[in-house]
Amino acid sequence: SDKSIALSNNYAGNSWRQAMLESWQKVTAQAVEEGVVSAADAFTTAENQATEQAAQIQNMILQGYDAIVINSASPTALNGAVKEACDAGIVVVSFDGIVTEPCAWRIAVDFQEMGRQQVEYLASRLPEGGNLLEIRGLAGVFVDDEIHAGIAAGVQEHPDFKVAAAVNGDWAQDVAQKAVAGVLPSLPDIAGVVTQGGDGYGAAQAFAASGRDMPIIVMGNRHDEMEWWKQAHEENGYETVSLSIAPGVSTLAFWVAQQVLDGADVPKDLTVPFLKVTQEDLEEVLASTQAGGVANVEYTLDDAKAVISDAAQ
Amino acid sequence: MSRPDASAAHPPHRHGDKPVTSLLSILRKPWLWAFIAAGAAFVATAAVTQAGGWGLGMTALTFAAFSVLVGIGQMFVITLGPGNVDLSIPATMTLAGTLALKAMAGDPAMIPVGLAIALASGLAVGVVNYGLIRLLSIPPIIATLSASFLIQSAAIWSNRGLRVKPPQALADFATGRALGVPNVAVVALLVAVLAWVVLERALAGRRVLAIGQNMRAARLAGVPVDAVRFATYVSCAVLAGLAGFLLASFSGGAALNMGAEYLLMSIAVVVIGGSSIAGGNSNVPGIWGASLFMFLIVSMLNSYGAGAGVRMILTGVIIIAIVAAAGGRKVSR
Amino acid sequence: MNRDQLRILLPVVSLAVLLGAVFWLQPRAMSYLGLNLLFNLAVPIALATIAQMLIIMVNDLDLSIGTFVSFVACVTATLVQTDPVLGYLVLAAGIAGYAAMGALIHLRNLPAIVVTLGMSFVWGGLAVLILPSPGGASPEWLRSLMTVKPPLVPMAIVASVVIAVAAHLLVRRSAFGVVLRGVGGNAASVERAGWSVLKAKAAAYALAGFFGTLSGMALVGLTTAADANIALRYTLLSIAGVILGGGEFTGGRVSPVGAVIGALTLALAGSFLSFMRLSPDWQIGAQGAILILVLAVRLLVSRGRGRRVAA
Amino acid sequence: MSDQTDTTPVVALENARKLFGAVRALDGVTLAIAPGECLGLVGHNGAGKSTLVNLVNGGLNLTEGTIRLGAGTASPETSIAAARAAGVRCVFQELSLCPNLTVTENVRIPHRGLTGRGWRRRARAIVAEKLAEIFPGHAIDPGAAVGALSIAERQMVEIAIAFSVFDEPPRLVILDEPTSSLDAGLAEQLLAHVRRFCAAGGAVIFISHMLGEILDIASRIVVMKDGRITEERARGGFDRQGLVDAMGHVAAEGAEDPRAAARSLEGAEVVISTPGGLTARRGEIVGLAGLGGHGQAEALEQICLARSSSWKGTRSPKVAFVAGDRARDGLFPIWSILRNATLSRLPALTRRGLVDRAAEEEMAAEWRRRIGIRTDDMDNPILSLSGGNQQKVLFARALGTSAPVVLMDDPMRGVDVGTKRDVYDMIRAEAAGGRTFIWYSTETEEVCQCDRVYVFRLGRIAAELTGAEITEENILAASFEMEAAE
Ligand SMILES: Nc1ncnc2c1ncn2[C@@H]1O[C@H](COP(=O)(O)OP(=O)(O)OP(=O)(O)O)[C@@H](O)[C@H]1O
Ligand SMILES: Nc1ncnc2c1ncn2[C@@H]1O[C@H](COP(=O)(O)OP(=O)(O)OP(=O)(O)O)[C@@H](O)[C@H]1O
Ligand SMILES: [Mg+2]
Ligand SMILES: [Mg+2]
Repeated sequence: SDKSIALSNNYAGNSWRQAMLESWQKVTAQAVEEGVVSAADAFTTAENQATEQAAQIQNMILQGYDAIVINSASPTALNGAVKEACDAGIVVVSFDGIVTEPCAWRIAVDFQEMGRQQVEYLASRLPEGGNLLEIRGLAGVFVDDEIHAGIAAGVQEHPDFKVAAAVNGDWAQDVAQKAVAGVLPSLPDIAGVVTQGGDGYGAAQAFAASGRDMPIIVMGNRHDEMEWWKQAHEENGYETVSLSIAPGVSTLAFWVAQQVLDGADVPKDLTVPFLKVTQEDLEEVLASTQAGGVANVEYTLDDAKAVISDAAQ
Repeated sequence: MSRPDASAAHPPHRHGDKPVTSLLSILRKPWLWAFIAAGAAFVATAAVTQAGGWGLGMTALTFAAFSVLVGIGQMFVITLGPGNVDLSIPATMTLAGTLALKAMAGDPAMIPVGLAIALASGLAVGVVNYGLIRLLSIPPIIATLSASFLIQSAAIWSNRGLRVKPPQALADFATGRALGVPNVAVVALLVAVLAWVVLERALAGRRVLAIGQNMRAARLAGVPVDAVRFATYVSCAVLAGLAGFLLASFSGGAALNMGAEYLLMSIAVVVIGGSSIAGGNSNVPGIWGASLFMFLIVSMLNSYGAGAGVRMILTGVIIIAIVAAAGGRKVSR
Repeated sequence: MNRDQLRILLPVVSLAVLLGAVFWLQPRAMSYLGLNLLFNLAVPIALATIAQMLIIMVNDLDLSIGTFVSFVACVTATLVQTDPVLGYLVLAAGIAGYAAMGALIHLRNLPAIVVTLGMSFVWGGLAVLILPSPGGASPEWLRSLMTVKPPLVPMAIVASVVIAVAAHLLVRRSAFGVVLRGVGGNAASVERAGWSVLKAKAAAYALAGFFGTLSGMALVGLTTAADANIALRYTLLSIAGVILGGGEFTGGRVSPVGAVIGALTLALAGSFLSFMRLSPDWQIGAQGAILILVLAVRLLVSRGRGRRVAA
Repeated sequence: MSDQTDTTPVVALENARKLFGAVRALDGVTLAIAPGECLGLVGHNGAGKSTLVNLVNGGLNLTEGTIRLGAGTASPETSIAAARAAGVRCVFQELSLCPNLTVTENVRIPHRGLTGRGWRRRARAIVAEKLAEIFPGHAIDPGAAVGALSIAERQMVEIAIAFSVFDEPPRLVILDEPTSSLDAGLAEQLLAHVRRFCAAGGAVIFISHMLGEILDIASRIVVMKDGRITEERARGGFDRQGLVDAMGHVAAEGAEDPRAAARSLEGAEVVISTPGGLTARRGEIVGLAGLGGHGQAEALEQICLARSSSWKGTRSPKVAFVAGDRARDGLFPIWSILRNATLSRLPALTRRGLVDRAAEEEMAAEWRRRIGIRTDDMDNPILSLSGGNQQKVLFARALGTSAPVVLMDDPMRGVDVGTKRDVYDMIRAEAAGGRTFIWYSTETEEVCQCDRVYVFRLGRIAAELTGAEITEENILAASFEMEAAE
């Protein structure tokens, strides 16, 4: 068809986003070649800022794209720009970082559930509970607040656990490691560490450096985390769980946009499961993950149709 | 940028009560306040630690070391006078870490090559930065900001954010200790001593200080202004490269967003450490004090369970309090 | 041509060239709607740039303007909405905070860059406390003000002109503005003429706080909601805008009209890049390249003129 | 203006004392200035003249003693506002306009009441009128930024603003070295205006190191030394030599007439030759003359920049530079005197990149002695020195190098007579030893000491004078020559 789709991305500074862009590139290139759409361009702003992204969306309106796929810097701050796009007759699909503007489609990850499940897993491993260390993301950002709320809910369900300390790791490995190392000396025994993704390896390093017992650290699907986990398992039977959203969800968003343009009846709210790695499938996932990258799943048109029809029911 | 009325900008200082005791003269050192603040934060944190202060102290030394490395480079740049600052430090750290770790690919034999690559990428960044500043007459703050975008793109392009593990020997060095002191702290200490000698005893340092106060006068007095400024920007970038190399080795691989926090950190440690931001007056021990403080204040607030909002507010208030207590510009020597 | 004319001519030329390039790449931008889309998000940037300019005017630099605008945005999207009296009081307190910051900097002879760095943590913390998770809503009147469609000329252009003219009258034409600029030029002589430099600095900072507040409110009017990190980038953007607009870091040499044009130029540079459809790897780098390009234009024009000793 | 019979002093100081730490800048001064009086104030560099100005102006408070403004009461404290209300106006030694503002806008700074609609128009009228009155034929555009004016023009603007009438008319105008950057013609215009002002009942304190001016203009001359008034006589009570003696410098025999015979150095090697047509030989003292702001300073700057590198430092520089505009071209304001003095010499005092601090201190001590820098400790901040002493430090910096050519950009600004003589002698001795000096001066007397003189006009060399041609008349003629032709 002659329809064109644009990806508006607000940040490219970590491995997750890079994997996301790469999946987009891979899947859309083929779709363009097959003539499913005429163009699928990706745009990234220099810094993780809603204002810049809003301007970017306004430019896309001017450029005349038929659909805009957004990973948003903020669930609400883009609403003005998104509304303008809708008013111009453009299909807007948001994913990962979703927008609340009603005219847009949302492919949401249940981040709360992601936080809750971490505590649930810890409860299954440590029935008598214990102290938790929470590593949070960037203060004031939606994802951080959601996962934190989920963890808080989990702790409420399992009152034997207590969050002994919470630090902000800003979703950056070095910041997380530093924050954990700084707070560790003042903490009692820690039984588990709940994280937001990608901070597990840094936390493990900090614990190793402090000479404490290694707690159960919930991982975030990064290759280095899973490799460390595998090694620890081989050495001393260390077990944990790893969860994160798959960067390939950008390709799902692409297909959803394509389907809407195609006239398909797609519900406004779709949910994708997050990618969970357990001890059983660790080896397998690790083998399929690019060294230094993130565990990933890419979507085909049929996968997307399945997700849509599931949601419609 | 020559200052039109330097004498007006710097009211003369009252002097005269010359026979001061050495204690008093120490009390007047601007860097003292940074150490006092760091000490207070340390005591407050150590009070709630189970294991006592030793572990905390060593951790603080480790992480302060990275701030010290970038802070020293930034200090030399800031000393060059109003408007001089290097905003490309984080990007340089990322690029140096990424290229070096990719080149080493985990092979211990390649460590020297990796180090050379990290330093060389710093060198290249410094050359680009000064080129923009000098040849295109772009104000440093914007030149280095623009360069940082280019550098970041280069880092993305070179490895797409994939995390390569450092060679084990290098990782062991970066996380290890010599005689109980973290290796990275030893490196930073050596760099600090060198910087101190350059600034206080060497011709080069004197020239940097002169340019910072009055670039035009310095040029007319025979100071090779371009050479000195060039060398300063290059050293800053090379130090950032070294810091990026060590940080990547320390934390198990280079990440695209590593070093992001060192943008404000590098400036903060310079000014909290007692250097005059107006240029022409800087001091090395203060960088250590301020770096320790910046780490310990976060640890302290985390240990007392402050949330992100409260923590930020208190950090800000304490920074201002320190600078206000240390008072305004001092006359050197 | 004298220095002052040159100072304002350069930004105008860069803006015109960039605008021409954008129209060439994307003819659709050459319309009422197009211009509004290109420039409406530049309005809050322009206001923040004026705030930064007022600080630079008195020889200081404000590293907190981005977090301050974010803070204002959070207050506007929450308190002003739910409890207007308290909301406006908080905003007024923010401006008072700016004035106090200026007074402290002068009284203790502190480097502004550190104090504002410290304040940036304070504003950021307050913003996170007020709005831990993105959200809130724009007051209705603000939303309609920012999206009003005046005849012939789009709102974004009207607003930019109004800001530029108001700031120009205040800073360049009024008797009060002269004293403020005098503080930047030679504080000692202003003091010797019997003025209180303390009051002047506090006033300059308060004005900066006022424009920062307007910036945050305008931003919320456009985005309809806020978060604690919404305008962090304004700090660097505003500095770049002032310089692009022909301002200098020292000596009280600033141009309000230039600053607004500088802000528009920056906003336009981003659009220009979008229209170029670069490879994602280099999109970030291109933003740096375009900044360099625009600033290098200054050199072409200024090269031939006057003596430049090592400066 | 007030009626002639009113003899209440405009300002009266009683036993005024001002200490800066241990420095006694003023040490018990009693002084009253009556309306219609022109008080000439002289004294060596650091005698306390500028400090006195700042006390009267309200910028500094007394450590001891009292001050009384007009018919007010004597009190140990004043304020800038009180002094202004009493009609005290100041032209400070260091220029104190805002370079970023236009001439018109600078009028607004001292005149607080100048607000409201049309203030610009009024300000413009005020300054334009005064400029025309004091310096007829001037070419200053009130709309121009002060930073774009030459140093002489800035001084003219500052003087005009000080004499301008708005709200309160000026009753006492203090001029601290107002002529140091004016050429002879402008200085004469200023003196004429001062005479008119005093005749109309205004009071003036006139501070200058140009004793001729003082003898010419002052109705009473006060000599200060080390913070005290040592002599005070009415007009005619001093002759030139008497004044010099009173200031405490023993004028060396024969140095009375600064004009030494010009030497001819035809055979000597040419060390400087510029495209602009300026040549200088080894051991020669070359003078640059002409009206202020006609390209002399630029020519010096070009020579300096062309013969030094901004990429390579050297132990043996080809040129050294003595700045006249100290704040802009010379001083490192937060450094000590020592560091300011040694900077240019430093490469030669460096071993393996490290500064030999003992050698540095030795050099500083030597120059402190040779050129008589008045300070108790070379580690004191440079800004604690009086203006003239700061200038001496800049001399020490340049003369302390091994440079074969020394460029001097009107370097005697604010230097007292005694020191001037010492410096003249030093220059002659160095020239005899083979050093070349290129010397721009606004004082014709100084230019006349040179071996060869270039007169500048409109940025170009208008005439070259040698030997007996070097006379005041010839220089003046050449300065105006092309104007006549145009
Ligand atoms: N700086 C950021 N701003 C906004 N959202 C972010 C940011 N960083 C990551 N996210 C979001 O957080 C979620 C998980 O990604 P994550 O933060 O784990 O990546 P990361 O840990 O920074 O990557 P890595 O450390 O492997 O480079 C995603 O939804 C992602 O979009
Ligand atoms: N702010 C200050 N701090 C310390 N000492 C000062 C200060 N101001 C002046 N002095 C000292 O006071 C003395 C008198 O200085 P003053 O400026 O009044 O001299 P002056 O007579 O004007 O000299 P000149 O002719 O060189 O201008 C000098 O020794 C000077 O060093
Ligand atoms: Mg004086
Ligand atoms: Mg003097």
